[in-house]
Amino acid sequence: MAKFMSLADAVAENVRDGDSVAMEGFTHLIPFAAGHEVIRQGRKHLTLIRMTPDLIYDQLIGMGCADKLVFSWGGNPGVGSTHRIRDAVENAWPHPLAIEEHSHAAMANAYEAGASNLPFAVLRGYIGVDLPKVNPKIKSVTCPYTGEVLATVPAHRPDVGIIHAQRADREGNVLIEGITGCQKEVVLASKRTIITVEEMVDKLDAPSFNSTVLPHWTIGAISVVKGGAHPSYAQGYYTRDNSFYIAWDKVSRDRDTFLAWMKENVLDKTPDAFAAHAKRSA
Amino acid sequence: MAKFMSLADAVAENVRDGDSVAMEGFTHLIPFAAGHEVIRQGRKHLTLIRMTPDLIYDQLIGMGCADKLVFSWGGNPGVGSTHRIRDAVENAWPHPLAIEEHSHAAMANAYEAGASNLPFAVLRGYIGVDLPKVNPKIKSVTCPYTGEVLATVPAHRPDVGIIHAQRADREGNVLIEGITGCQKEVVLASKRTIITVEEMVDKLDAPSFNSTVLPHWTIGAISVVKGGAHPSYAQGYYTRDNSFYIAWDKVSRDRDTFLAWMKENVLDKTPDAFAAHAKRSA
Amino acid sequence: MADFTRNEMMTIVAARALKNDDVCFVGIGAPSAACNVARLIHAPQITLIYESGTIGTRPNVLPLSIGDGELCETALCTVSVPEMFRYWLQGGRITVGFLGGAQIDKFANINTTVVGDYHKPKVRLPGGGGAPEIATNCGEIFITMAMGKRAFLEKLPFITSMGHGPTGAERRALGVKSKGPTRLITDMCVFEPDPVTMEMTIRSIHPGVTREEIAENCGWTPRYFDNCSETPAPTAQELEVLRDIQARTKAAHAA
Amino acid sequence: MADFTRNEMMTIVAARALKNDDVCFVGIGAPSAACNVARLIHAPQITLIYESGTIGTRPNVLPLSIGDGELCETALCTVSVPEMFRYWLQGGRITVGFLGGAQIDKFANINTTVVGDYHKPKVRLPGGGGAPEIATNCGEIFITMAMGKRAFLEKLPFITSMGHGPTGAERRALGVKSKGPTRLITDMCVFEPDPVTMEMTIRSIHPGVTREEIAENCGWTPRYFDNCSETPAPTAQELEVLRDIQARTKAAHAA
Repeated sequence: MAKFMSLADAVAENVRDGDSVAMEGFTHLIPFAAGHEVIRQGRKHLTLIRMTPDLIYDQLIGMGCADKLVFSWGGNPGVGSTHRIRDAVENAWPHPLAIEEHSHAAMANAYEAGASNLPFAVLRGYIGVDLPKVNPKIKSVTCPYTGEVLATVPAHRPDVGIIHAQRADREGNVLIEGITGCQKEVVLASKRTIITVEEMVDKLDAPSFNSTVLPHWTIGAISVVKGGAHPSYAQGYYTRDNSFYIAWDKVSRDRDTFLAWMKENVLDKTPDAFAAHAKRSA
Repeated sequence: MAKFMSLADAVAENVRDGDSVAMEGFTHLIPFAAGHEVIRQGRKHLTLIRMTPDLIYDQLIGMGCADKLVFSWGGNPGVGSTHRIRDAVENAWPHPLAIEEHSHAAMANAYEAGASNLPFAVLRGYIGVDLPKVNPKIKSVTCPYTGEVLATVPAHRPDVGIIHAQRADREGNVLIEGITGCQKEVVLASKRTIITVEEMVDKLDAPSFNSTVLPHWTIGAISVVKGGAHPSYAQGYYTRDNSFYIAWDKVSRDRDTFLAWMKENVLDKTPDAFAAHAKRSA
Repeated sequence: MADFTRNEMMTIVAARALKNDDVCFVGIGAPSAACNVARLIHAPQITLIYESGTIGTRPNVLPLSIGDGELCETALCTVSVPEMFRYWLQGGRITVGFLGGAQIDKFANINTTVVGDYHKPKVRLPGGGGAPEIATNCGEIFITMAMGKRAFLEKLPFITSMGHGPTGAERRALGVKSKGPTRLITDMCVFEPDPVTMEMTIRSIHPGVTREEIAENCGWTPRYFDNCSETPAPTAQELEVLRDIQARTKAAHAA
Repeated sequence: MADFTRNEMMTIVAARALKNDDVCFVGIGAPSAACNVARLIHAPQITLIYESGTIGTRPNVLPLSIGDGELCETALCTVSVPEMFRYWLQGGRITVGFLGGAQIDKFANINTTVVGDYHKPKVRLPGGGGAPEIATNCGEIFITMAMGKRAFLEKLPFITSMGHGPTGAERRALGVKSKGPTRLITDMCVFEPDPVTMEMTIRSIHPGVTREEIAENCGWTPRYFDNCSETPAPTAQELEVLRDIQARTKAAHAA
């Protein structure tokens, strides 16, 4: 049952050291504010799951929150590398980072299987490639009808699923519209959930581009955090802050510059700081 | 690529004797006009697939179009039996009808697997029940991670998928809204498709209740047949004709009454006859 | 005590069993009436889901079928049927599933498939529909059925959906974690499973019904809980709400 | 002949390869420019699909990422990412998939995963993303990559997505029915697979490029088709459309 609370309380109640945590958002609606709160609260030993670990995972990993990354494509989209993730994988800084690597298709199917309460997903994938040689989680089943061998991956069942959405009504039903990625599946597959939203409204006004509704009884915590997806975008609210993505390349290349930036912009701030971003690029 | 044509041409080009044909519509948007055209053109030896075979399949089976029925619930919803289907199963009239019986969950998963180009579907189902004893198509796989045994069904890949939808734009993109059932999956799983629509429009105006769009390049034939879902309903166009469902019980109980009704209302009519129904209950 | 029919009693008992935070998979007929009476009386926040894909419906009249337009128009959202069965039912999101059927045995297994041999049926029934997976994937199952010797059988010719299994032990043995049928609400009495044997056992008898009458309408010798009581009669409010929604429904569907 | 860069030539050759009835899975950067140039010149009905779920997009400016809002706002419809990978890509609905990568071998296998040992990488690359399944589930694959000795390798350290397999035989041997890489479009020339060996073989050389230059930028000794020709230079219209959309894009993203 959805419970409205501050983001600080939502993270304190729901994210524990050692948890597996999926923060999703396919370019759109990336839960930056929630990620910052996890960093501020100093969570450790997380297994971070995400199809496209980009800046928010670069920050979490650079700050030493994670022991393991489960992913399918890691980079600063349109810009280049995620330097903190590379530094962790290549140089074990700030400490070693184990990786479990999949393809997008496998990750999407693994969330779908989790939402469907199945222990594994079947896909026509991983054919002729090297990933199954280095990821023992990729296995196979034989079709009982055709004899065809198909790839399998275990379902994702994160301890905590975290997403950002456009709005919630007072009952706690949440609307996502535009590019919805795999956010519905993440919420349905996770044991606990945190959803940050741009605003609380009286009525969801559901019919819209690809509108997707999560009923209140599928949700744990909801926190209103205006601008909470910055520097990514929230369709209908504000656009992507491309300059931030470009600037991040420079910030994240150097460990000290990175740490200084994190102190100033994350550790010494609160979720309210995001509201300014929503205004700036609206 | 979608091609607009008359319903008579669409059926003549796409439905062949011996085909497997799925006409879907979960209470809503049942393709009655298309079913009638298949009867008029005298198709034989069809394998008819449908989660909820109701009046239109009662009519097809009573007229001897089908050798086999693949289904999960057969009846006149809210009224009682489908007498023609029962007569075929119980008394082999007008000739024997083979049945392949599933649960709704298995049928829905089989369409979903077909749309996903997988040879089979996995479900947490058929536990402790007798259907697997009488349907050899129900098998199982073992989860490669947990060892759990789960049920499987072969994917549905009908030769022809037939549905009714609200409207198409001039390019042939089709909009379905309201209760969309498994119609998208049927279209994507089928080798050939026929879609009847209430009207052709300049713009689909997609955002609406649960709006679902099928791009023109996923579709074979499109025919404009106003009222083509009568006596079921088309959300936004006309409501369900409940009196017809009740009246059908009497018509269909007796073989001769049934045949007379079919001659008068199907064999001697054309798809244009449906337009009157759309007006009547609008 | 107000005048009421046994069917009304059955529907009202079913309505009472539903809680405000339940997420309920609704069938047509009695369950639909019961769920909506619960919503209108003591469970305003109950979530009603129909297998046609409508989630959080608040219909003003009872639907004639599980896919009526009214269900979609009053729903929080509507999903496809494959999604309904995958994410919502199999996903374990439903707390209460309602089932009915043509025939039932003392362990609440249900037959809606066939009378006689499956391959040469005497009577071909509609089939399972959603029932086989509703029976195992919902948190618990409420069954509503009118009693009668041809419906309440010692042994079923076919198990369409599992209750507690043919001997009451199979459900547990198969490792199914949901509770299965916790209530069998009839027009004469309410059964609940014996915690040890899982046999459906009479917990309360509706006003005006005798044990003899129940015995005459049951294909096995029914057992009673020691503290078996009388079902509280429908209140005036319960009857009013039920009759009101039924009248609205009749008027709407006749139009 | 108009002045043009080699990158412009690469993009325009890729655009020319697309047909009006193609359904194209678009990546970012060069493929996105190529697909939209094709749409604006000779293939107005081409369907562009981005893996973020947008189907039939007609963006006015090029997206910076595969999930930009512009893609959704101009799309015929948008679906979830699981649906995109299940119904649309795996469903076999895509005629052309575009791939790029950090490294490629002569059988058009691609590495975007790692340089050095997987478990102790020298350089950790972004990973496969959609590529492993794009490579086998699309009707055919067009690859765009700028040539260079560090990119065009005799042998890859890691195969992220399969072209025709490590020796050119594996794709067929594995029973994959889609065509795989039918064109490798570089900044210097266009490769197509030899029909027998499946080795990527040069079909045409871009204007102003020499065979020596190609050899210097290729980690294996490239083969040429007997009838290898010169790639037709960009037309004035092609350049204008490409530069125009790039200028619009730059203006939009700077704003």
